[in-house]
Amino acid sequence: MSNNDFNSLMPLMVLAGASVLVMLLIVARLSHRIIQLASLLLFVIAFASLLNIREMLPYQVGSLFMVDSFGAFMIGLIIFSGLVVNVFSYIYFQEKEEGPREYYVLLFLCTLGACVLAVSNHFVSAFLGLEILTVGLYALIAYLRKRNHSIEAGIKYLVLAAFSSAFLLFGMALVYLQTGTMSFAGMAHVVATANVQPFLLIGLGFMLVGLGFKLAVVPFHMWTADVYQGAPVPVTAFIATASKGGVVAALLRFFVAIDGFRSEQLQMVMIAIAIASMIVGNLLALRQKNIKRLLAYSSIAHLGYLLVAFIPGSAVVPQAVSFYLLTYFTTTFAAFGVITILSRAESDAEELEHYKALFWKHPALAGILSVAMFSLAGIPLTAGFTGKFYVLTTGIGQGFWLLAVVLVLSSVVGLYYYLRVITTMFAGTRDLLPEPPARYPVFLGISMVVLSVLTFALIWLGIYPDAVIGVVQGLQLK
Amino acid sequence: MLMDKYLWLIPALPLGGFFILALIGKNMSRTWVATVGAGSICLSALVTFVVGGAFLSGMPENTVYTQTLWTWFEVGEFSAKITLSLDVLSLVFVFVITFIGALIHIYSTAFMEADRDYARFFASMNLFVFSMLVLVLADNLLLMYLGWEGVGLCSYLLIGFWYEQPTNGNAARKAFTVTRIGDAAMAIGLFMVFQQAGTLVVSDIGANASVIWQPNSATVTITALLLLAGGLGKSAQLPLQTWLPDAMAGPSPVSALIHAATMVTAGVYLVARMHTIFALSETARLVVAIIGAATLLLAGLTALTQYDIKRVLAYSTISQIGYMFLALGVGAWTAAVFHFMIHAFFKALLFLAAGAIIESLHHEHNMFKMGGLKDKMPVVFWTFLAGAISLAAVPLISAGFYSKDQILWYSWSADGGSPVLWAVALAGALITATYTTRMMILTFWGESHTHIGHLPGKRMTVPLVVLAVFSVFAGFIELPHNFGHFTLFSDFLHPVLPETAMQENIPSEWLFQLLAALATLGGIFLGYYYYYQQPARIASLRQNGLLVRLYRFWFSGWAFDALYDRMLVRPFVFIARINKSDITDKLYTGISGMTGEMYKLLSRTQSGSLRWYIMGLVVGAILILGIQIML
Amino acid sequence: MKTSVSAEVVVLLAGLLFALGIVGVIIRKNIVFMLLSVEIMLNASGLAFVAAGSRWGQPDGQVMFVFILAMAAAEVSIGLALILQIYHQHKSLDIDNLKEMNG
Amino acid sequence: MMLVLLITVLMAGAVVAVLAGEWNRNFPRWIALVACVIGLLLVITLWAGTGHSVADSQWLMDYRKEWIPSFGITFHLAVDGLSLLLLALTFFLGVLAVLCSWDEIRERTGFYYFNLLWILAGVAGVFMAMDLFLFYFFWEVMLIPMYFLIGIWGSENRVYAAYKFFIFTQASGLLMFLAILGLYFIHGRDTGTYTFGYFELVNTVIPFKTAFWLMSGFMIAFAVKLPVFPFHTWLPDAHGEAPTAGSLILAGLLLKTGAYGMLRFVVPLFPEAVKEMAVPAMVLGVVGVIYGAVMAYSQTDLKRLVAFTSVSHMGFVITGIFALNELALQGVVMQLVTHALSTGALFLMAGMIKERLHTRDIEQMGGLWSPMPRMGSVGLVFAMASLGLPGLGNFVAEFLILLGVFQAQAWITVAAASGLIFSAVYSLRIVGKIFLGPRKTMETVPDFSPREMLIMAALTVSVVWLGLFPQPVIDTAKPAITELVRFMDVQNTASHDQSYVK
Repeated sequence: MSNNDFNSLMPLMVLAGASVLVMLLIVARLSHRIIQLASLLLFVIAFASLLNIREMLPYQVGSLFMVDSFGAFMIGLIIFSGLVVNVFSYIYFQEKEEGPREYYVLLFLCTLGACVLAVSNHFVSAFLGLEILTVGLYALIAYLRKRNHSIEAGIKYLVLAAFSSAFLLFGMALVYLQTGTMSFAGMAHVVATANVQPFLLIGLGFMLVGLGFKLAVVPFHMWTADVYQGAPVPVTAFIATASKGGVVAALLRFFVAIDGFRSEQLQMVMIAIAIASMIVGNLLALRQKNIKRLLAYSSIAHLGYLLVAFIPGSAVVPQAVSFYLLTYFTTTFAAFGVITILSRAESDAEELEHYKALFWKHPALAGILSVAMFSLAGIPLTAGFTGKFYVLTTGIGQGFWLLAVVLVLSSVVGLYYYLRVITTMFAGTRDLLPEPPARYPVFLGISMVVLSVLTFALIWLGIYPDAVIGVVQGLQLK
Repeated sequence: MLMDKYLWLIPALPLGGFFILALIGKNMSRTWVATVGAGSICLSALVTFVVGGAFLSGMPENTVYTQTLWTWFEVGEFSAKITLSLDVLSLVFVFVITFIGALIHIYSTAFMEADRDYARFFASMNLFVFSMLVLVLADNLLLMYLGWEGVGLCSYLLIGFWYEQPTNGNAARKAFTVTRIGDAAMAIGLFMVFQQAGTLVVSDIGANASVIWQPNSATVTITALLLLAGGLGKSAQLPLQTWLPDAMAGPSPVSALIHAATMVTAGVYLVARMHTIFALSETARLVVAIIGAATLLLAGLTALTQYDIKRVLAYSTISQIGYMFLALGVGAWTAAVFHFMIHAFFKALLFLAAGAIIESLHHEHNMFKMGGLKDKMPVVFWTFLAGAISLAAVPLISAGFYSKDQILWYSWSADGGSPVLWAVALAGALITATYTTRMMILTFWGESHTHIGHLPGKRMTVPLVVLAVFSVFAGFIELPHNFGHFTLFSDFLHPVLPETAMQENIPSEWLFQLLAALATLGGIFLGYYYYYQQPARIASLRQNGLLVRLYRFWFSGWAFDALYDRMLVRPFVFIARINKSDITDKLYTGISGMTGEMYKLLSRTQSGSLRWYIMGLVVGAILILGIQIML
Repeated sequence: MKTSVSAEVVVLLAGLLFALGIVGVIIRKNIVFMLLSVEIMLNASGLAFVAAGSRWGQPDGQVMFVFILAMAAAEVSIGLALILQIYHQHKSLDIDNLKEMNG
Repeated sequence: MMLVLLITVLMAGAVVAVLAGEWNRNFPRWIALVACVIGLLLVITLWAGTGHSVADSQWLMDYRKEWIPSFGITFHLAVDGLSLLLLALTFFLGVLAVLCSWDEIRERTGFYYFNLLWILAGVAGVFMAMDLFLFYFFWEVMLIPMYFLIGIWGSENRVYAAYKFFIFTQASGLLMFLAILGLYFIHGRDTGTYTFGYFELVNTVIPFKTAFWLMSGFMIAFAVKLPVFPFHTWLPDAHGEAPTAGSLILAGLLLKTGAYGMLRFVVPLFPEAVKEMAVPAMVLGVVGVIYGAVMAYSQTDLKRLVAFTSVSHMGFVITGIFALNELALQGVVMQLVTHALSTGALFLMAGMIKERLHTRDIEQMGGLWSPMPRMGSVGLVFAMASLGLPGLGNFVAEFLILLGVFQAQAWITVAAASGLIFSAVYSLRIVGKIFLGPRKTMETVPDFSPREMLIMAALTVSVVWLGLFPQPVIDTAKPAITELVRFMDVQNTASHDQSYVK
């Protein structure tokens, strides 16, 4: 394994190492606080390690990995998400009865899995990444085992995930049977030369089922709400962002490799999925009273929007997708961050009722949450708008008017429930939430700082996105 | 010397009065209010005499005083200037407005003495005089329209002057709305004029009318009729006459000034002003004549049946204006204007006198409750009598005779005239005489029913006397062709209004005058017979069911109100009411409701059962494979 | 000396197994059996991999199979842990009792 | 630079206000007032500076800066006579809005004035933006604060109204955004330069069918804002529930952005399609005129009533716009200004009455002239204005519109003229129900306070002034309008190489 190989995979190495390290720290019976800070540091290191691979992009590692600028960007995004989740975790878990320490190990592993997905260039690596991610998530979702909701969520996720993995694997097998190779590059070659073969299509179909489940797009979306609700808030945030990000990256890489956009069967399927997701997602959230479920449904819709940028298969697709993910991640974290801070030992702050009059009690938190909501709704001045703009241009640029129109109309429906959240926050005069904990001023401070940074980023991306767009337009994937 | 640079003073003085009273009137003493209110009009009258005198003295043929104050607005080829222009026609109107206006204002200073809103009254009156002056002095139709709407507003304000009474408010609203219908049509008329003539300046239109329009072409007829519609509204002619009787809700001086002397004749002025257009359309002129004739008959018969003295006068006003329209219709322009002036004198007089009576009878309007005032209120009696004989057109000794006789004569002999019109007019004369006599007798003779309060003071009686003099003697400035043939007035108007075109070979004028005189005397006799000599006969007539029904029908003003109520008002209100909560909104509430339903439906799929979710997955897989195998 | 069973046939068999697994997952109410059926599906895909690998005469198929086994094992272990919790809380393994979150 | 200043002064003022609000309840209103006054002065100087020497070029001032070059988006502001008028209006009403909220708003003043100023900033931006992306950006910027304004400081049914307002405008806005993107790509394909710049896009040649669809995209957004029947139903609710200043700004400014959008974008961008759609659009306008009037007559809630009168008046606007001749268009501009004043005044009056009687139900009022003669006479003036009495601004506007429409479609005018009658019916009903008749309530109600007197006097004077001396307004708008008309005539000769703006 050459030095360059080593360097190029440095982030992954760091993450893997970090998980081990944290285990050792746990063995050393160090306090939650130490471990939290340590893992924070480790995330930072992992993130930093991205910097020194910038000039060597794109770089092929064996046949398994392809570290190109797009992959690097996604890794950065995922590690960043891990970092943010890590920050939010302390306050959330400190009060819980379970020992919070092992949590960090799993967090690292999941991040690792997502990152592996992002750069995988081969069925094996993709499969490995996916499973590292998924298996880790089983544990994370059910982490607070005393709460029966989290157990229920855990088992549901476990059975369904395994079930869909089986589809994925079977699909892979069929594709392999047809093409005789498991590396994307090889497949690309075969697909390009040979004419369309039945097994290949069916295999791809099966794979779509598996991946569709991970992305929680209609009709594989039903688990989302329950898992979002049952899982601990930081974990929910992680599922909403990192895990989906990794899968999207892998899917995009695979599609670009085998040029799946050209097969109108696949395109038809994708379009159907996209439209269904946009409509169903927004409708399901319409009168949802539980904000975690509401965000779950809105995430379904947003993945639908993402597909609008995905389907055209033009050169701008990677840019659009990565930019949209960036905005979506930022927004989601802002929202879940607020929820985390408002959550209590006994229960999460998930009932919308409890957010009444938040505006007058905690203007800062309420403000952040409203910005997040506006961003999710895609109102100008926020990142969400720029993201949606990018998506629409990508779609319309290739003349996918139907998708664009559906996006617009469904997001009007979406408007209603995002506004509902905000309205609740300034309706009424007394709030039902206890004061936020004054007990961990340090971590509360850190979390607030992160939140304000995120909010700032949201508005900055909304008002002056050019710098970031410039970065994104530099991305390409081999 | 040219006085045209002072022209603007005539309307400006009343306007100034209005501003003073409107802004600080509340804090002024009554004497001051009276001084400002009446004084402004008197001054304006004075200026009118000066300017008018200069105008007449230094008058070669067709001179016109014009004074452009500023450009109102100018867009593309359209331009409207604020320009006053004084010619003989407008001079007549300005004279009537300012002179009679001044008298009425003086009268009002006493009449409204007791009223709480003294200042508001005079403010509105001044504003009215201003608007009316703008109306008649305007050199273009748009500025005229400004005055036109302005007088409408003032009439609204003054009819509803005692606003606590809901009925007054409604009367005011009715007056404004009904006239507004005419105004809307008139506005369209202006658009047509501009589209065809490219200007709204009256003199230009007049000069080029024959070039712009084909005689008797459809366009000119439509244009003329649209303008006419405006006139019908303001002048309370068929079919827009219903507002005027209700307008009597206003104080009597208001009725005298606005609803007898000036505003209601604006229609006459408009048609006379635009005679060049009407001259080009036979049809339009015929319509004018017919409407005039019909109105004068209908209103006269209604006046016969009223018991409220002011309503009698109101209907008689409608009927008299009907005469003027008849005259205009047959092309006797000058006769119309002449009758306008005479009518302004005696009708203002009658209203003021009636006001005095009502005042001293504690706001009693019902003639049957009056009676026997002949000796108790001599001044009022004699002046009222002067007005009455003029209204009834008693031969030779009344101004009304000369003006009306002219119209009767032209209604046959002018080229637009016809025996039928003449017959109607003649019948009208008879009826007029009858109801006038009835009114006189009921009010002044017989024994009194109501105790009399204080008698009118000098400030009220003097105007009465002045007007009485005018309404008796003013007629002599225009004598029939066959005796005297003294045509000062019509000559005076000829620079603006053309000679009346006559038919050939018509019976001698004497005959007409004889018949007219007979009709008048006959009418007087009827009234005298039924209401003085044999009042019992009335009772016997009351027995006849048919007559009673006819009486009721006439009394209701030929049921026009009921008709409009059923045809227009109620349907409108009904539609408005049922649609109060906007039907179109249902569309959107429907959409949102639908999405709500879909939400319910979908949220059922989120049953929470794992096996259901798995089913979902499987179905999804089957669908995908299905799509792929289909394609 | 290898018997020539064409890969397609084996894949067909795998497909049957896979379907069997699906049916199992759907019809069984007991969580343990559901997990079992999922395992069957996983193994079916494993078999498919092996067949494919043999068709192309590559080891990759077997490699995948090993990975699948490992992953299945991990899954089952976590699964059983959860199942214990569930039994602890609900005193039953009937999946239909787990419907507290919905809507 | 000055144009940027106009927006920044408001936005900065907003931020300062919200910060000062934490400190003392009374600071924000002063800050807001100062901000608006400064803006007003700036506009006036700008106006005075250009004077009537507007004639040579349509554009008076221009500010351009790269914003998102990767998408050809520039931060491009420019002002011509039309924009200038509407800007002046914006700041004038801004001042009045602050003044009329002076005592009405007692809670959360900081946030309140923040929203108020933010709306004004958005409106000002809309009137100046010369880049379609930027335009849409400002278009949306107006909404959020208005949503808060209605949703937080509104009356009983405020939340519903806020939703309705936001969703209506947002939905239509998004459709417009799609149209903008479509235009962007068509122009990009044809010329190879992808840009949102107005001056580039305005000369795009579009196949008719596409043009039609894109135009409908724009139209629906503007039609909802204007509002055109049948997209008007958000208006009564929004107006009814909003606080007084909110109604004032809604009626005075937000509605105008719709008309402005049609004049500035729809007509120049899609000339053929516009000509094609002219008659249907005018018919819709007339329907709006009559429907609004009838609805207004049936209402008992004063603010809803006035809201429907706006629907009626705005019907004249769209009719006039699609008449596409100078007379009508000048009338439209006039109508935008005068309607803002008259309807704004009526809303202010409704607010003042509500402060005194605590009701908006006109059945509860009556006979208010005797205790409040001043308000009575002012109310009368504005009732007369809304029925188009000559001598007041609205008459000039409606006369010009009808005159222009008559040149284009005589029959439409005839139908629209019936609006004159209906407007009389409802306006007199307002006066009658509120001021005339017997007193319903016997509690003493004070007449105008000096502050209210100041506000109303300002409005009355301006509406009378516009009625007698409208020429300055007309001259200011003239270059823009004539240019537009010239362009349409050029289009008549069907030669596309003509450019709309130099």
